[in-house]
Amino acid sequence: MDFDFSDEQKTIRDEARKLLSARCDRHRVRKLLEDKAPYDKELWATVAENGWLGTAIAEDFGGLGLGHVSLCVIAEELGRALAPLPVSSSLYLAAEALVLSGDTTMQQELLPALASGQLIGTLALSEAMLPQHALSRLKTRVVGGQLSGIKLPVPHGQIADFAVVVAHNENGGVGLYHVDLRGPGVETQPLQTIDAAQPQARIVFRDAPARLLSADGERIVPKLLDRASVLIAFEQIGGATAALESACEYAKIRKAFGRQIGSFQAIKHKLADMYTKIEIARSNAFYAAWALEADAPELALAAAAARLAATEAFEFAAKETIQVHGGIGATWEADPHLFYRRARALGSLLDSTPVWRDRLVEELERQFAA
Amino acid sequence: MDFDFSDEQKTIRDEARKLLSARCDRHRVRKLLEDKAPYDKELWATVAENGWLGTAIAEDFGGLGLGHVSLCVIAEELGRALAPLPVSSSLYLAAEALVLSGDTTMQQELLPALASGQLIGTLALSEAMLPQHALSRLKTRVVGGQLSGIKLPVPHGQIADFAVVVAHNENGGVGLYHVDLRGPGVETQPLQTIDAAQPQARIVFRDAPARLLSADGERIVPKLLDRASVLIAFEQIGGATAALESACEYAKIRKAFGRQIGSFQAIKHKLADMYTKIEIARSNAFYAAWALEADAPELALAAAAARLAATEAFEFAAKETIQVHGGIGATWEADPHLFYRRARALGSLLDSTPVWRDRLVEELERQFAA
Amino acid sequence: MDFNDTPEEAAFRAEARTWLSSVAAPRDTRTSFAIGQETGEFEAEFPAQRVWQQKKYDAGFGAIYFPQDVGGRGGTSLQNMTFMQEEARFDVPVTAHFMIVNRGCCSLLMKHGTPEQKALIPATLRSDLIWCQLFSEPAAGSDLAGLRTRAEKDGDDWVVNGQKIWTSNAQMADWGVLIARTDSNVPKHKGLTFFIVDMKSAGIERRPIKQLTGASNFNEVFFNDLRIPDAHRVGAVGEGWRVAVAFLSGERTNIAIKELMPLIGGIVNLARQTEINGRPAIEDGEVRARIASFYIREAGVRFTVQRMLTALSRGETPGPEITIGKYTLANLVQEMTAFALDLQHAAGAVMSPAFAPFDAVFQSEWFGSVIDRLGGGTDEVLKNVVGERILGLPEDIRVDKTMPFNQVGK
Amino acid sequence: MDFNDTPEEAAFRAEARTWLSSVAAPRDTRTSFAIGQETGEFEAEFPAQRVWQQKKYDAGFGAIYFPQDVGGRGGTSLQNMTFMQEEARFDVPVTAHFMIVNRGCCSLLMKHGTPEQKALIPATLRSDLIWCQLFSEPAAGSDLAGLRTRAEKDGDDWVVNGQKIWTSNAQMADWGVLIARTDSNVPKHKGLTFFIVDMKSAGIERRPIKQLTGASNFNEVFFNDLRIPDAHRVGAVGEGWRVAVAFLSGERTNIAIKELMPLIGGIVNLARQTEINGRPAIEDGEVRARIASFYIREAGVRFTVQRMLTALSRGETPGPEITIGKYTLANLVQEMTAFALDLQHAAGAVMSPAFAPFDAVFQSEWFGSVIDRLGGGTDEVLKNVVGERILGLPEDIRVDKTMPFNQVGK
Repeated sequence: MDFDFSDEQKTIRDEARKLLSARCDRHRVRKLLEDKAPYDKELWATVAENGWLGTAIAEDFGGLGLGHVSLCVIAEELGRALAPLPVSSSLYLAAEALVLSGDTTMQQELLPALASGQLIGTLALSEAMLPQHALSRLKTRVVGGQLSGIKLPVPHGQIADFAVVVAHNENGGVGLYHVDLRGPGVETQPLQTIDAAQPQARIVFRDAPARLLSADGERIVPKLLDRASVLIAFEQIGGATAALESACEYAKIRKAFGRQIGSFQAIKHKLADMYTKIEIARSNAFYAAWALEADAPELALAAAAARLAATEAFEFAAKETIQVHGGIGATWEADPHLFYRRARALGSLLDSTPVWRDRLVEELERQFAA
Repeated sequence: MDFDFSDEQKTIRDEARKLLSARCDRHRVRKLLEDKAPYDKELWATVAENGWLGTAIAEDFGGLGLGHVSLCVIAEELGRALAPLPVSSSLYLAAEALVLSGDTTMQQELLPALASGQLIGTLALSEAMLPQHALSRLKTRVVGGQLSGIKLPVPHGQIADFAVVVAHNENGGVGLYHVDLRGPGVETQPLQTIDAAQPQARIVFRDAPARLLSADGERIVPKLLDRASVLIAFEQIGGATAALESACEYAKIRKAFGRQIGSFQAIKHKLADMYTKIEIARSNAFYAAWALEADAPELALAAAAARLAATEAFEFAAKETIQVHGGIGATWEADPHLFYRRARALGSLLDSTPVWRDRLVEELERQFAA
Repeated sequence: MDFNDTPEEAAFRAEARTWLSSVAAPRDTRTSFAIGQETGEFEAEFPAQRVWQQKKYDAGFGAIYFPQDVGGRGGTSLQNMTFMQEEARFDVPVTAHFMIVNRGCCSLLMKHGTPEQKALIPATLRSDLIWCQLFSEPAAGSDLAGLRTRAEKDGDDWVVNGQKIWTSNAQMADWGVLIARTDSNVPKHKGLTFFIVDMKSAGIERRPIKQLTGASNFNEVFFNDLRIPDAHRVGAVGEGWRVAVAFLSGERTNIAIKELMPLIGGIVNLARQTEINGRPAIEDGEVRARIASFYIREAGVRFTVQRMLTALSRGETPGPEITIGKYTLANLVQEMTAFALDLQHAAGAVMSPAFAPFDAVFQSEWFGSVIDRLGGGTDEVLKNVVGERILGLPEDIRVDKTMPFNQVGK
Repeated sequence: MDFNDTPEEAAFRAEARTWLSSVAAPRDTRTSFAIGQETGEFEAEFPAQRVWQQKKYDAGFGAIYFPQDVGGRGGTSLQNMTFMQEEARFDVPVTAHFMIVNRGCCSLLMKHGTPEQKALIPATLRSDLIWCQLFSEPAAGSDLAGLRTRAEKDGDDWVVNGQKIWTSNAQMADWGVLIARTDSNVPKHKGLTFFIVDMKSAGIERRPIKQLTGASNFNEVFFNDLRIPDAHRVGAVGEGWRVAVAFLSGERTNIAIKELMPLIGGIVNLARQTEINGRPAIEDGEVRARIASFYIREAGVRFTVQRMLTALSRGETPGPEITIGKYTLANLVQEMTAFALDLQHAAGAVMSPAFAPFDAVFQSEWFGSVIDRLGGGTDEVLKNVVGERILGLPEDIRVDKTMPFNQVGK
């Protein structure tokens, strides 16, 4: 048993943190939010140059082949920096979907471009308020190689070059299809979102040319969501940790009633509660990171637990960080709302808690057979 | 609108409190617990003499006809004193069941004896882990005027003279039956319970003579549970308030780190949270008391809300009162465990929270029709 | 114990309903349940709100519980609540925000004002005059008594220098209520004095504060040698704290009486439209448990207000129970709206009104809930109030309480 | 990051499992999931526990991480955890209670003991000797440093007078660890000294404390002119606080590593047998949400322990994360058992083993959970530790911290 990052992974973490604190401080994050820029192009180029995007992509496909635990390390740092980058869509979703599809031709064509950051991919799965796991009720359909339907919200849909679209085929099965978002039959409409740095789009497909990646969507999509949720959990934990640090810092500086507010138990225990939730989430996420990289049968249980714990930790940390900051915390110029937005955006990205709750308990039911 | 007890009711309250603090202090409550006495016979005689048991029973049936809000007032005081009396079984359940049954002959025969305390009645409804609202799955049956089946737990079953038993009739309908617990075909076995002062029994009926009170159990039982839950809610609120007072008192006396522990926000805000839950419960219970006495259509919603809020308030107050007391709070000689026991006993008495939750939301669904 | 209207109450309710029907359309509560938090663009909405308040005032419903000699109806708080219940059934502007301050100022002036000051009341109740509240400072939020804005006597005037923050309505206010330090040599609560301020005076600068939502409903207000005539002092010199505390407890009560049932109805309807585990979410036990918990707290606070009104109508002094209302509801709204976003699954982060359920109202109320947890006393400050003033627990250790203000922090 | 055993770990696990299979029957985790809180009649269960500990010791599994020169196996903490995991699969007595104190004493003596004191270690690890902990006092619980038991030097002895409380094992203990005040003229943390006490000495009186459950697993211990030779002092005079703090953090870790998965399994099985709204409770969303939340916290603490063990096995100092374990699990058990009682509807209050599900184990664990929230540091004290020592927040105001102890409260 070895339940920590390796020294090499810790080096990756330290370098990522250094780069992001230099190139992606909160002023920049806020500036991009004000400009409603869907992502930070300059930073994207930098992280691509540094090879981050290829971390978990195999060397055969132009990546570094460092494995998914290393990508978790980077995810945590991206979350901590609130980095406005399409990493989740392009890597955790699109690249993973391509790998799971088993379509080596398309992998050969697209993975190197994702690893280099030349192309941005995404997953077009959601259809409004339908849970993402509810594949049988999707309305998007492919007929004769042409895809039609409405996907909403599509993460980073307005900047993605292509999407892996989950849709029904002519036989009622669920397939994964590659669609060029720059091609014909695709109408993309950016949406206002809670976190402009996690942009989303509505995409209307009208007979858009679609190439089948895999007809086995019913098997692949849950697994894809499990895998992506682990990486997102690390982003959530990174964000929550940064929020906690921000709240602690303020609680040490701010005075009321002649004392630092952090000396009041109402504040101190609130921060202890935040810390507790974060460490609970982190330990669950460690287990899930192992299961992700090992492709262990424990992944379903571990991913659901990591997802739920990380979502709860980030939501709590974000809202209570505002509260610790008092009135200042509710202003645009202060940082806390950046966490509040991001926590909600990531919490909504891959189904909400009741869906994961059910998956988690299904696994426990299996474990404790009657 | 008049949303408070009347002056007359406040007088009842003050007198009840006075009597109970003289005749039923915590030493006495603890003593009865040690003796495993199922109830306090002496106190029962006293409260009967004072007419409390007839509070809500009509004057025609030997009661005082003061109405149910007045009985709520008494219930709160009984709860506050942790009184070891079968009032809930005999009045909130048995007497109410008789009234709802519409069987005037039996009312004439039994209500005066319940009002005077000469007889103790109870309701035999539960069958082990089956929710009490799940009438269709009851196994107890009446065939040819003879009742057979096992009821468990029956509150105060070991001291009750008779029970209103809910059972299926020969046609599969659900009826309310009167059974003499001193009569043939009845085997009563006292159970160990979390709160010995809220005793329970297992009763095995084997062809026990049963007189039909009403064949309309499907309509009556839910209403009976609603009505009883309001009275129990006042007992719960009384108990929670006493727990809070006990915790506040201790927090003012006990010192740690050179200060009264109540000056620490961890304790102070915990007590504020208790107070908040109690007042939320109290206000919901006021509304339910009005609906109970007025037999208003709002009763179902109000009773479920009062029940849920009061259960939560008492559970929280009881467990955190122990915590405020520290180690001493976990000893037999200290009071807090009396609350902890009673909170759980009352919380289990009439179905648990998920059942009431469903009833509450059903009412909201009706109110907010699609 | 009677929850029904008395004949007099019923008559008033009928009168209110008749009038409202004659001037406004009914509200569709299935789709309209915004609770009007500080999220919108207040400046844009303000003119319509003022017109509606003036209309109510002219019909005798704008200042129900104020005595007739200051231009009120001479009615009761219970009638006011009744009117609010009826008003919530109609599609009309929400005037709560600025009227909280306006009404608070009127109550204050009735009690502590000079005749000249009292003359401002009728126009204020009609909202011909708009007031703002100049209390909080960057270094004096929860610890309001630690404020640093100084007022120094100069002849018949006071000269004020300093900075206030979180002032809503400052852009359009005609008058303000101000608390300032007039003596730094005494402990912090003792050296404060209360004033009214003509907001057209020289020496006042307003700067809007951009909130986390992007909107700007609050302001910073700077005083540079602002001159206030001594005639605009309210209460005695050094008695400002007592006056301000009375003012603020009114604000908390106002936040406590928000009408949240429509929002609960909105969640019930949302839960019918979304699904969990292949079935309508409303059938899911967790969803039901959460909704039940929302209702219990909402009803608990609502009926606690009724208990308060009953005491008032009996001529008694209401108990302290309503103190729980402000933090209970503020947290409740945050929890309810977050839950509503959860129910929307991936669409929960969408804010485009055309594509988010119910015009993204849950999303914007979720942002606004942040502010309600802070304004009018934070959760933490109010729990101290409950612990100390209601439960009689010993005070926190207050290192600066008895120290002369100019020695604090030295 | 690798959750699997290394070849060496796998070999150890196999060895442990082989030995356990040879001496014990497997445990049926579907029905047996008591976590062995302080609810039972400890005195009755003690002999079997001691025999089992002796058996483990003799087989090399009773003191895994202790060095060989004090009679241990010379293994690792990770191996100890592995053994505990395997042991939990078998139907054997739970030795955790008295071994927490026994092991703590051994660790303490290894670090601070004299050679004569260290000689007690092997018999203690085998549980031939039983120890008890004489720390808390009626007026010194969370504020342990406020203790009043006095030890005064008299020749080569110390004469001890005072009272301790919450001493488990006192009835059968051969030795005790004691902290007493040796100097009242210095601030409270500075005047304390640590001793070991031969419990057969004159001047020791034990009185059992009846707990809320009716059982008596704790004692009050009174000292009347108890004489302790100076040779039984541990560490320097006045250094007792530092020694005690090190001792207590071990206790918290031990509470943190309770095995709760079987209890979660018990709840899953209970939820299959009971119903809500006409269907098996396990299908209900609220039930699922609660179970998920239980699992997350259980797994969170379990994996946090694994992180700690990884650090130990790498020769690093573990981080402070495990501090969260004690209060997280203590609250979790209370919440889980209360929920299990809810699932039983009206039967939830029944304690007759014949008629309550799973022999009323949920009922008795629900009582026991009360004690775990208090022992080994209350929630409130431990959150202060997290806030101050991990997050670096400023201390609470400690009015008595620097004051000579005999001036406190005057």
